[in-house]
Amino acid sequence: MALDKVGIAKRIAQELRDGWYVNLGIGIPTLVANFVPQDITVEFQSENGILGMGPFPFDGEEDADLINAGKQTVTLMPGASIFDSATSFAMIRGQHVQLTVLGAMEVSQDGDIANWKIPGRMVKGMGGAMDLVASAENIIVAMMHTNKKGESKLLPSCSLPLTGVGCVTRIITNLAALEIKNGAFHLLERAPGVSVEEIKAATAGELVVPENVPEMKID
Amino acid sequence: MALDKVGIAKRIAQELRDGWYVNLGIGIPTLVANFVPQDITVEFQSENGILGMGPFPFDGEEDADLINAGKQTVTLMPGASIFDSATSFAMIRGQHVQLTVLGAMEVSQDGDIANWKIPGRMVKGMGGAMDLVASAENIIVAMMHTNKKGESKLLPSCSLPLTGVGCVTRIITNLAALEIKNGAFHLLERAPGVSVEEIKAATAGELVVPENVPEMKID
Amino acid sequence: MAINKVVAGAQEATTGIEDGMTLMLGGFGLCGIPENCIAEMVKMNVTGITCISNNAGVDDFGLGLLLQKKQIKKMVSSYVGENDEFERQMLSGELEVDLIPQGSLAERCRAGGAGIPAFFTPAGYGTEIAEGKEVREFNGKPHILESALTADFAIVKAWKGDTAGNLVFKATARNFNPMMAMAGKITIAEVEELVEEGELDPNTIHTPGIFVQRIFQGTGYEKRIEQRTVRQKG
Amino acid sequence: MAINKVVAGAQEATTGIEDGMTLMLGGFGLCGIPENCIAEMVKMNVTGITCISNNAGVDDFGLGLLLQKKQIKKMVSSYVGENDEFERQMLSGELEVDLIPQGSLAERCRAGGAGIPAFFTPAGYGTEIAEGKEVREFNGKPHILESALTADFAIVKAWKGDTAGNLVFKATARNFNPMMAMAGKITIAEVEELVEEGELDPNTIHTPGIFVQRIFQGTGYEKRIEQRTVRQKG
Repeated sequence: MALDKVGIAKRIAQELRDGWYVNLGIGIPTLVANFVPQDITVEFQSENGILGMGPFPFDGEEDADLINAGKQTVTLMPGASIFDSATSFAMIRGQHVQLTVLGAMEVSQDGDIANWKIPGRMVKGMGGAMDLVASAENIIVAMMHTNKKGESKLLPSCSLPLTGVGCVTRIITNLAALEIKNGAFHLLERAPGVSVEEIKAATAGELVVPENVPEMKID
Repeated sequence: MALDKVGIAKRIAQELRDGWYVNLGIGIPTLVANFVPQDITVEFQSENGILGMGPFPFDGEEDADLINAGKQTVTLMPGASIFDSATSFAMIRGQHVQLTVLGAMEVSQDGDIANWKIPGRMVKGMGGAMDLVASAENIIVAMMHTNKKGESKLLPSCSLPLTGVGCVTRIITNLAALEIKNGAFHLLERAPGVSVEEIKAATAGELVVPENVPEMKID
Repeated sequence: MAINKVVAGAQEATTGIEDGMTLMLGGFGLCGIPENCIAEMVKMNVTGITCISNNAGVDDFGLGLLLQKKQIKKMVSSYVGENDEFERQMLSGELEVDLIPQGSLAERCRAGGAGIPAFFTPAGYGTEIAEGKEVREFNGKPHILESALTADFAIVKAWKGDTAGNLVFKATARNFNPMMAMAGKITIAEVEELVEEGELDPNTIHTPGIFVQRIFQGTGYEKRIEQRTVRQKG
Repeated sequence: MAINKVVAGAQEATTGIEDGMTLMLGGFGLCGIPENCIAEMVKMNVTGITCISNNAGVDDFGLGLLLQKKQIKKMVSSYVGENDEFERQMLSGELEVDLIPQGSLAERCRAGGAGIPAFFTPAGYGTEIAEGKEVREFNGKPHILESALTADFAIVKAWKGDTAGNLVFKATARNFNPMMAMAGKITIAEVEELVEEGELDPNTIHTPGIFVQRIFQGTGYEKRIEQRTVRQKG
């Protein structure tokens, strides 16, 4: 059975490492914060100026002056810090943030990502995405394997305007976990109950399939 | 009678304008802070990270963590702020500081200044002087008109390694107040009792002397 | 005594803002926006303005109020969603939009205030943002040259301020405000609480007063929440 | 819980510092220098180091202690007066010295930490500092291209710090410390007072913990005054 959004978030949480600072994009990535393994410590960075972002506030305790980059009311963890946008992106650009998780409309087998603009449609802007993908050492894309029309989002090359080039290192979709290297998607794991054939069929770009493709372990 | 260092500082203080932020270099410039006209407000910036620098502390109240750019113990005025060195030079480079007063070994009639290095002698470094002279809109040089050998320090061109080019707008010496424009020193005022002839004799660069050269008014 | 920057209110503070000017406005979403000055600019009906602001407000609040009255000619932002009137004007061509990566926007404002005319950044390399920009490799990685941004007026909102123009921001209402304060030819700060010089700890000031030319205590802050997200106790 | 950066003391903090490395050391004169780590480096006798530090200490304190033992190969500074041993080694050619305008030094450290490989500044144009550097005119004014500085280790001194590595500096002991903290591959912070996470106000932190890899509470701070200047009461 393909993963739902929560399943994707749970699988991404397995990629977290102790001591990492992590920036989570809007949507599925935000859910990752709920599934941090109990034996590790990570801190969440929000590019509008938080390190050590905590969960949503309790009802009635929300503060208009304390939001995340998705403009949602949030809280601070003990040890948190606040800073301006220039300092925030100094952290990002200077590679002090170890991991960025974000959504995408398309990813190419060379690691290019497109997630901000569809020609002819209203363009809302790239926000911090271009800075994030240009800098982070580890970039995980969280997305559905195919779009609403059933077309693959893992392509030989992106058709949409790019957000960044050669930057995505890992993709977690509803069907699979994949690594990008040497100009190809490398299949790492299958979603529970999903066959290699299904993944092959849903992947338009070059897919390297090892002899053994383990099934994801999702609690 | 030529001015002494205090006299030079007093004359420079007459150049201050209400609402200006001012950076004072080491030596004579530092003395200017003692003679701010009572009817104006200025704030002193120290490039190691102070805005609103106050006088030396009272004996016994000095704080090793609160020094000026000359490494002297100082105090803060009400409304002062503290910041890091990058922010301090952002203020300077960004022309938020209206006036810089500093000493010099040589000044040329084009406004070049040399004040940091004598070939063959121990070089201590330029500190913040190059940033200050490259950026300030108003740069007043405070110095003796001649060096210890009696040679003019106001030259057609500097012989020593430069600190900045075409930046000095005004010079206050023990003998005179001068403006630099159109590639020449323009005599503005004589020190009390000093003749135009004496100033001419002590100035190696091109000196423009108006018909009337008033005497400085120093309290 | 420190240099006094106090003006009576939004009207005096915004004096000199004219049609066609370039303005920077602090804030991220509706968080930390200069509500009083925006209201005043709606009232004075200044038009043809170029707004440098990370976002464009929502339909009926923030910069959306200026958009409603078609006072804005051009938006320079990183993200402009959540605003139907914005979308309409943009798609009809009435409104020019210059989209800039958020980190580059922040750094370009800081650079403008810091006397750094240009700097290299990896953000946007290989994308349409890089078109027409110089590309140079450093440490084996391509970077693009970005230029400084400045404004005729920068308008920021702080939590506390003193008569000397020193500012302290609260939580994430800080965002773009400090850099924009640096980059305005004239910087206006509206604050929730204006105190006397000497009342703020010099060690904890976010924006030194040198960057602020006019300051006043604002009134009636709505501080609207754009995405109210909460969890339940227990 | 935040990421814990606490190490036992100077010895553990300086583990991994090796001969020939490039180090950044915070401080301005003797103000805000990492006294404990300097003492430890004297003890461990690391040699051939390149020190990026605004100043070089005095003969018997600060970096002067490392100079005495000839542990420093090269100084990268803006001002190096007040140190006879420094002068002797420099004039004899034992010590390399790279002098950099103070503002460019500060900005180059910030750039190193902020992922900005190079930027334009007017400082030093037309002087020997500009030799070999690209010159470009912006707004009619010539600027030179300066590159980022980074270090194998950055060693900073703060007033207070918490277990998460967040730092607060006191008065002008802040100086170069925040930018250097950003620019170290590994950043060591020694603090006068180490507190638990949550004890520092998130809104008043000068250096966020992300920039600090190791933190410890130092001991026996001498905090020597270089130029004791006072006035008399009355």
